[in-house]
Amino acid sequence: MSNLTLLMSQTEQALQNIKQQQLPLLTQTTDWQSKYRILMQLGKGLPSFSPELQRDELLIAGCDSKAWLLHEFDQDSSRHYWAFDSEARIIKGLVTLALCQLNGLSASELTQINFQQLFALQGLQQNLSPSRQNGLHAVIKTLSMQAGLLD
Amino acid sequence: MSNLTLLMSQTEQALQNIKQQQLPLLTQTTDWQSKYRILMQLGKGLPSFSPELQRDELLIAGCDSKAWLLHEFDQDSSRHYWAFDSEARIIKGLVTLALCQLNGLSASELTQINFQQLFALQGLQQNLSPSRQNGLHAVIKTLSMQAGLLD
Amino acid sequence: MNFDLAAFRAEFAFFDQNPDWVYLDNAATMHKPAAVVAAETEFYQKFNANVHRGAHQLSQQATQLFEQSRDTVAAYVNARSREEIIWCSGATAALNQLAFGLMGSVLQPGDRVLISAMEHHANIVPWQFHCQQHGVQLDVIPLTVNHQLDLAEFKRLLALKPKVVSVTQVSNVLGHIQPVAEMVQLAKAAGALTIIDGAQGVLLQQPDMQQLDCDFYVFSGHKIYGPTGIGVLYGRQETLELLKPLLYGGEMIQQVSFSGTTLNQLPYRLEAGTPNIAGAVGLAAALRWLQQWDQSAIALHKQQLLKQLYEGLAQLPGIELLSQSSKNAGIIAFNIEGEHHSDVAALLDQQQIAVRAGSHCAMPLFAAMHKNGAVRLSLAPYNTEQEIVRTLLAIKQVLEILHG
Amino acid sequence: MNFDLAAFRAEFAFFDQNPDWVYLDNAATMHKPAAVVAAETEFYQKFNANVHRGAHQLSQQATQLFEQSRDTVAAYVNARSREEIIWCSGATAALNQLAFGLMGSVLQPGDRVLISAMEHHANIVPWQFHCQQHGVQLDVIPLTVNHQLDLAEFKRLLALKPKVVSVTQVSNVLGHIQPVAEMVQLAKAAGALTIIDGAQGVLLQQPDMQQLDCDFYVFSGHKIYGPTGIGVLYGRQETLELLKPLLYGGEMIQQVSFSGTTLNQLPYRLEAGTPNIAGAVGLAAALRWLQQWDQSAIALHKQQLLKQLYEGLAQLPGIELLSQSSKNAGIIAFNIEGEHHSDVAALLDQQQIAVRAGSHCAMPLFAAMHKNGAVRLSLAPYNTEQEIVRTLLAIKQVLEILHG
Ligand SMILES: Cc1ncc(COP(=O)(O)O)c(C=O)c1O
Ligand SMILES: Cc1ncc(COP(=O)(O)O)c(C=O)c1O
Repeated sequence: MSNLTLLMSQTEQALQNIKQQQLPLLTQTTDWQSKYRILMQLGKGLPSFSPELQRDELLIAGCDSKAWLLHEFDQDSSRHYWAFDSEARIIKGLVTLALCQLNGLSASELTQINFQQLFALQGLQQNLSPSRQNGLHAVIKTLSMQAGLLD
Repeated sequence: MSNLTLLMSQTEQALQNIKQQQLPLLTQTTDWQSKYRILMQLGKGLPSFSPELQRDELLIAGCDSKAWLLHEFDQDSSRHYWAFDSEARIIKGLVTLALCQLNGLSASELTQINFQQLFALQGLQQNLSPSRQNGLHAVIKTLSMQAGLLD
Repeated sequence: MNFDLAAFRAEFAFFDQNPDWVYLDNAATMHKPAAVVAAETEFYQKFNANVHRGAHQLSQQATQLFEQSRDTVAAYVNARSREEIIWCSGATAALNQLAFGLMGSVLQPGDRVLISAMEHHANIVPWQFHCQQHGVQLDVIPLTVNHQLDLAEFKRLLALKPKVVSVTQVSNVLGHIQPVAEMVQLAKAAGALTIIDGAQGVLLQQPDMQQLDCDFYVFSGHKIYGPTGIGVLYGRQETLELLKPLLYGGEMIQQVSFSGTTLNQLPYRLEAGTPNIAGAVGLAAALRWLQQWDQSAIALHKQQLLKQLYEGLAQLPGIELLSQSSKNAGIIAFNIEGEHHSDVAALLDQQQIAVRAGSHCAMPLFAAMHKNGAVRLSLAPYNTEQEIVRTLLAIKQVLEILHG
Repeated sequence: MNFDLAAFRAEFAFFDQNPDWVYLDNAATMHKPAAVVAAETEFYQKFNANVHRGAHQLSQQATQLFEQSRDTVAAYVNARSREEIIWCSGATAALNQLAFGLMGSVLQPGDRVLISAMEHHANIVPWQFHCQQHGVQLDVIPLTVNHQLDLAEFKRLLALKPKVVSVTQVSNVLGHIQPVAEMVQLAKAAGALTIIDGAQGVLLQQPDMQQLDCDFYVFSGHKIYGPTGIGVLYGRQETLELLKPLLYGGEMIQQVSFSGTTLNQLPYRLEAGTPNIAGAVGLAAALRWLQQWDQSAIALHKQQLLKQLYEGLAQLPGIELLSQSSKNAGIIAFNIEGEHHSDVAALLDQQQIAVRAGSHCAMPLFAAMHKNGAVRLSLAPYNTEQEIVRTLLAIKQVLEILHG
């Protein structure tokens, strides 16, 4: 359990850094090569799951690379937190991008979010390959379910 | 057995009559209505199978009306004879037409016959419906097998 | 309500190509409007790729088209969700999936399945085969003297507590529309799963799964203006989950190892191998095309043709009508007294009237009617009044030839 | 031998419509030449009717086209007779028919079936399922270190007297061509029925059933320039007779009553329901079209592309080639060291190179190779030298992005 708490707080901290340092770069870049490079950098910033946390029940079905999502609802603050890891770098980057927007939101804030638009930021969506899109849909679905937005 | 012999000889006699009286009419007619009328007349001339001769093992598979074919090889004369009956009148007429050309032939004479052309006489084939053609193919196949031309 | 028959008919290149024919074999297969052929062609020329697993946008496009086609079908039949629509190669494949898939999971030895004497072989023989293999009893709803399902007998047989009831919405021989909504309710009340063979019924009106409330509904694309090789198995999600897949391989699998295999979720779990992608796209095009027309006007036109044909036939001497004209989906089965159905069909074919003769894959129905076959005239909305006139004249001609 | 690649490629409208793409996902599905689309369109526009049972000439025409298509396939694969060609919806359906159909008739509890670790899921999961149901033991030929079938192990496993051996002609992941002719002989000598999964192998060269001498051979139309939703199950007549049909209904039935049902003869016995008529006509058109080209020139061109691609890849740093270039049907599986295959595929997709990534419906093969996936480049004769150049450049770009 302390493993887990550590991961959640490290993730939250990493996201703050990413938001400040890397996200602005992503907005400024125009060529796809650099976009992908930054995206993968983003992902690298997010802490990995230790082997004992890479549990099957955290796996997201529908990703063609293995991807794990961990969700925590903080009772005190009534806020949702996630941690994420994936074998594949691009998907990890993309989900990091999403978590930059989602982590720490309350349920009512989450309902304001257009989940389909999470990856549309910075004109990235048209550059996304479909298997990534499929995987992302699976992630979105899981995220929304965990946030209580779907059942 | 005598039942059967009777049928074979009646059939042979009927075929002789048909050849003399009705076949020439068929050649002369040009409108399809009359052709079909004569065709069905031909068939009527051929003796029917008595109920005890309408045996399942004489049935021709592949006809969409029930049709029975009986074959006899006369050892003395080395000639092939058939008798035929069908629930449907047009197919009976057509097979009668064929038997006019086949009955009483020897094996070597039969090999001279183009079985596919049996019903092509008098320009009838193009007027034949396909289910009839399917049925006729089944009859031709059985006839040829019985004549030892196929195995 | 105005139905522009000329415009409707102009959608079908077949009639231009075969101007001399009257096509009354619509229950066997229907013709395809230009939109269907165009959709398949466009798919192959622009979007061809395999679906679901490609790592590229072409595959994604194809997948989207394919899955949108599923959405079209789901909306057309008013399914609760897209997962309730399973692609298959046709009604026969769907019924086989059901008969196979329910054995062992729902049906145990000693259980009963109830079908009717009016079924198409595709809704008989799969049950015969699998019921026998699994020691399940197959019961048959008999017909009334009017060649309708005997509802009193149906209720009596329901009392035997069948686990599954599988009946046709419309007799493919007689055209008689069955009271399937009522039968579904009765069957459900008796605790049975319900299957409706919609191969002929899907054209009656847009089917509404939530209203009909059956557990499964099947139909073939080629009988509703669509391509061959594609069909639909509709099922409620809970009941689809009960089905043991008939086919294994491809998208239906999640994980394979030699120690065991786990299956994917619905709808993929029941769709093994590369699907008929172009066929699915074509079927969706057919449904979208069909919905552009005024449905009640189409139905009315077909009913008018049916009336014209039925009354015309009834006036001819020696015609034995097996079909009734009321609650009829547009099919008339008849015989000429004393004549073999195949002779009648041959003489109609000679006049370029395309009909069907025989037992129409419904031998038990003919056994129940004590007939060995019939001539079947089956109508579609693209048929015309003039065609019915020509057909009736042709039948008169047949009568003359046969009796002359 | 001259191969007019420009003329060949011009037959495919897809490339005009998608000029920016390099399509290297041919093992998933191939593009269709104009002749195939035209044949389907012509069928629907001119000849559409149901087959076999119609009492009219339109149905007869359709039946002739459909049966001539069977003849085309029979001639293409050098079958002994047309009855040896069974239409089905694809290779997956064919393999399921075989696994289901041999259980009980050929395979009894305690018997063994032998497949390989290189099989596509479609040649694994049906066996897993039905073997388990029937108490049949499923054995697996392992791989050598070079990712080839281990023939020594094959011989050892044959000594266990499997009743059925079912193997792929070409690995759909690696492209490796298997010595199936030799394996068929060995299996036959050991008394086993032999099944060859020709889904990928049918394109190697025109398959010759009498020479290959296997009992069954299956392939899908869409992987040999044909439509989706149609495939072929070839079988020797004697061995087809052994199969219990997987699907019941329609033309496959001779006589139905509620006391019992008798089945039709081959090939109809194994073809239930309205077949994919347009699909069969389209597949025959594909084979006829293909035969118009110089086969050895086509094969040579593909081998040249393969060599160019293979050698180009081998020169790039950090590329791990899973495929070998010799005895390869035109497929290369690779990984970039330390990178996930899906990242590589995504970055190629970005550059409009269509490839596939993952385990390609062959998870056991990846388990045997201790990999969790790969990028697959699969070639077709319509690919060009320039496309290979572009692909290699794109892969370089991927390396730069991933490592930069
Ligand atoms: C070797 C092999 N077998 C079987 C199949 C299954 O073919 P289909 O999906 O067309 O049924 C494939 C296609 O992926 C294959 O490559
Ligand atoms: C009532 C009914 N059920 C099932 C079928 C089988 O349809 P298909 O041959 O398209 O599989 C038919 C078609 O003849 C039918 O009329």
